[in-house]
Amino acid sequence: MTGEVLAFWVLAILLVGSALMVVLTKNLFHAVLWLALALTGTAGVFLLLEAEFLAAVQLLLYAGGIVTIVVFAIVVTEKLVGERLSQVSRRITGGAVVSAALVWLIVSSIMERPLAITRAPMSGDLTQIIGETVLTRFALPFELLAVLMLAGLMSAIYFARPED
Amino acid sequence: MLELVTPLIAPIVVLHVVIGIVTYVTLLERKFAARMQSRIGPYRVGYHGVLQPIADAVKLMMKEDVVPTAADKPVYNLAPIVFLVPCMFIFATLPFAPGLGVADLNIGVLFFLAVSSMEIVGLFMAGWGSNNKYALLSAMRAVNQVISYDLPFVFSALIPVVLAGSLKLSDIAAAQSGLWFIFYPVIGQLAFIAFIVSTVAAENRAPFDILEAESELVAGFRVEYSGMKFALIQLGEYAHILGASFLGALLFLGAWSGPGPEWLGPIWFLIKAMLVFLLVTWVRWSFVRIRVDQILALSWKALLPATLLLLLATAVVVVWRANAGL
Amino acid sequence: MSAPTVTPKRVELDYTGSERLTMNMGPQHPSAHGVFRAVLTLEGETVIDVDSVIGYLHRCHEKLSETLTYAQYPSIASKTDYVAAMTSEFAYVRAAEVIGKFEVPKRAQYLRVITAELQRVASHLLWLGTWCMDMGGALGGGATIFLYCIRERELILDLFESLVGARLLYGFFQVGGVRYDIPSGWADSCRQTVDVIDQRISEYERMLENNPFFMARAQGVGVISRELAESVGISGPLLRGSGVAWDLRRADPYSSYEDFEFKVPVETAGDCFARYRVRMVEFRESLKIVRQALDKLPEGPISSRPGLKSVAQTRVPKGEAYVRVEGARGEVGCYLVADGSAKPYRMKWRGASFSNLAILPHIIPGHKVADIVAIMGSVDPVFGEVDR
Amino acid sequence: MTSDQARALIAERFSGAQIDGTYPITATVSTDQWVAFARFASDELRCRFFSFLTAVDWKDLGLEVVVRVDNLDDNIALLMKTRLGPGVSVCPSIMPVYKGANWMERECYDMFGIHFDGHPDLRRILLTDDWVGHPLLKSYAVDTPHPPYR
Repeated sequence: MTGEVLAFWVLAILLVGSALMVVLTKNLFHAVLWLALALTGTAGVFLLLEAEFLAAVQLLLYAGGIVTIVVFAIVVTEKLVGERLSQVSRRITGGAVVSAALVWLIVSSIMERPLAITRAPMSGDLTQIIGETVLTRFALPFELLAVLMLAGLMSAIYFARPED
Repeated sequence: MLELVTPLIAPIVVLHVVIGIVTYVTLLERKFAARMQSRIGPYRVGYHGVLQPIADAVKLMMKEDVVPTAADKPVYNLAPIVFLVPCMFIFATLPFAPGLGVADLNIGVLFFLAVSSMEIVGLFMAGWGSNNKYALLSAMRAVNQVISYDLPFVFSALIPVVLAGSLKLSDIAAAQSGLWFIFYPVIGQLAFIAFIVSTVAAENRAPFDILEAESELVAGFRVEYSGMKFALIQLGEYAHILGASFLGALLFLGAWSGPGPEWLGPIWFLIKAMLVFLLVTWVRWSFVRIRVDQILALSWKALLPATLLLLLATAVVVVWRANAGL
Repeated sequence: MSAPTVTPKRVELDYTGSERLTMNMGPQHPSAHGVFRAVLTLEGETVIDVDSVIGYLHRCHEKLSETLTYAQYPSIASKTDYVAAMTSEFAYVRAAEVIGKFEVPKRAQYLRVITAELQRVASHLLWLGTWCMDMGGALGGGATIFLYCIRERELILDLFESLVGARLLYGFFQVGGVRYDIPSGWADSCRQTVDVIDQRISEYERMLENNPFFMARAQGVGVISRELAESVGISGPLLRGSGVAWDLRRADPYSSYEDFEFKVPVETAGDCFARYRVRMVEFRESLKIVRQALDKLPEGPISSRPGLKSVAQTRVPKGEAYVRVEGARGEVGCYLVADGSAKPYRMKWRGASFSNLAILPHIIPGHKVADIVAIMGSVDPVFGEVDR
Repeated sequence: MTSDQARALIAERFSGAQIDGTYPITATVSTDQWVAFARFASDELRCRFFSFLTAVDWKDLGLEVVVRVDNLDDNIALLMKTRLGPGVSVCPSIMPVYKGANWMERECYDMFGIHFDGHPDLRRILLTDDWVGHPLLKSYAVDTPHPPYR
């Protein structure tokens, strides 16, 4: 068992375990912390795949940004109202069925067209490639995303504006 | 010779060196602040107080570890560690000299930013887990501040990246062998100022220390911590400051370049990092704290547009120079 | 989601639907200035309501004074406002003198003026230091100013020490005069100290007013209108910061204050910065008075009733008076009812801090949490005087 | 307006008042006229500055409430007094006229047990809520332990 495989299994257990905890724990705040762990684990997977750029972005945006905002929302609503919000959704059977179906779908599609275990060595700097393709080949989707973000930003400002 | 530092030993060495420097940085700050305030500072423990950090550490270790009854225990106990780990990780990509470092990732700057943004999770855990309203208010302020100041910090740190044309920290350092980026006409100085301001804010140092704000929130998110847990939080905070100082020295002050033989490189780097640290300290001990709404206004209305424009201008200059063949 | 459980008690701003948090600030809080407790109702960072709780330092001064003679109480009086101990003694002995029509020798009057003005400078120095510390933090720029100010205050305390022998609570005043004459060389060291402080004050002024962060924190914060100021009865620098030219040394002169030239600073803005400005000018005016008093200091006895043989020897005839002096924090008043015996029948302290502090519930709502400490610091309460 | 004019005006409006002195003018009015007199002092004498409110326990003669207000522009000082009478400890509140009376009346209630009618929040202010008795009354002995003396 090489170090890479070992790391993969550790990360896999961490990811799956923390993801399960996100949906199973009752305490909403704990769920978010488990989510942070899961997202960090994802970054670890990216790192393992030598996609450092993606790993860093994953940390910066998801673990650092999204989690923060979610936590903020919980703290503001829960502690200030003075009442504990707990996750009461107990539809485990339904959830299990849906997720099993999803797993089956993914696994079967992977099985249908088996991917190579070893991947081709990366040619050149991944970060640079991402940067270049985003600004050349994928310029239009990139710009559209920017417009989307702008729309989101504007709507956020609209909602947060003080009442006149 | 430098290649002999194997990947296994390097992290351990760096960790210990960093912790050692961090403890002594506190002494440096206390002495510096004391001089600013016409006092002497720590003096009794050892010659001119040189053993003071060790005495402090021992004292903190001996202290009773008080855990509030109503605290969310796992979260409360884990918070200092979650806070400390990212702060220590930022040293992972720092090259202390050409080839001397743990891992010189080709996304060095981005890694630094990503890891330091993780610190907020630990901070939040502390604020929430303490089950204290001061801590909670502090955690709420933390979110406001971190969201607001991450962007200017990223933008100002990206200016040297654009100038050097690489995210890799060692490349950025090498690119400054001729001209340190702080001496780059206009852009360099403005970017450095923006970097220092957002560093101070991102590290929650006065005048932006609204998280700690001991005159309003007593000690903010760490109000319930004592003993070793408090020491860990403190260690994390100073490690972050130190990391940011090193980053500043690397991005703007030419990292290890300096007169003398090559082996003096790390020493130069350390001196430059200390200069950045003292600059931050100087700011800290001479300003009054500003209010949370003023802090946000400063970021969103001034710093963010300014750094964004500066980044654009830098890109334009770089492209123009490349086209002109300079 | 349930309705907010906390309902504000007194001040109701427009409810915007945000959630509210009740937070207890004090009495053991770094900026409680002693033992002030405020129960805050917050909406995010904004204060909606404040309920002030005082009394943690109550030591029954008024009841105590009914059991102590006119010779004994002055040194206890200094324990009301312990930061400006001279002024509290001053108010009490003057009340007894006014009722008993005791004469006070000119030299004693001048010595009283000198000590009272030095005390004002010392008290304002402590105010400037602690106020900046409130705004800047003990681990930041505020502590720097605080240490500078304490350094200067120390010089004045040294002067008091060589005059009285004590550094904080003096017992310098007695009915009919003062207890000690100045030792030789004191006047010279006093002049030197005054010069040093005069110069340093300008230094602090430049340091603070060139600091945009300080200005942002002080300007437009905690505005007190003139109507509110008078109705609540705040006095001293707070009242003058709200545009009222009212200084008891000028309006109701006592102890030869009419002999000295000084100006009464007035600012109209009514915010923290206005109060700061008023105090900064007062520093200089006080130093000016000290210089004039030292120059004109007449020779003669220092007390009309020297050589007391027993504590009950001073008897004040039947009568009553309300006597006020301009303390560092404002009007320090003593309402004394004498029944002809050696002890007062009733004594009421009108503590300047008590009345000044009563303004807080009127001005704090609507400000941010961080502003509470700035406003609190600019009010400059001393809890010995609030709780008495 | 001078102090003498103010004196004359008081004598004209409140014929029952005993007036004494010029600086300060000491005016004793009956308890019924208390609030009206305070309003008169504030609105017509322009004594807007509220200095203090307290009480004196005259043993058998009952309690006396004392208020000092000033006119800062014309430098008129007014000491308003009212006798509550033996055994009476109820007085109308002047809080609607002077905001500063809030804490002072609470203190007066705390120390003398005077109930100020119309005060919105009459609680003890300096002593603890569970304190028994009102210490500044002459009947409150000095050197005996009182509950909740701990």
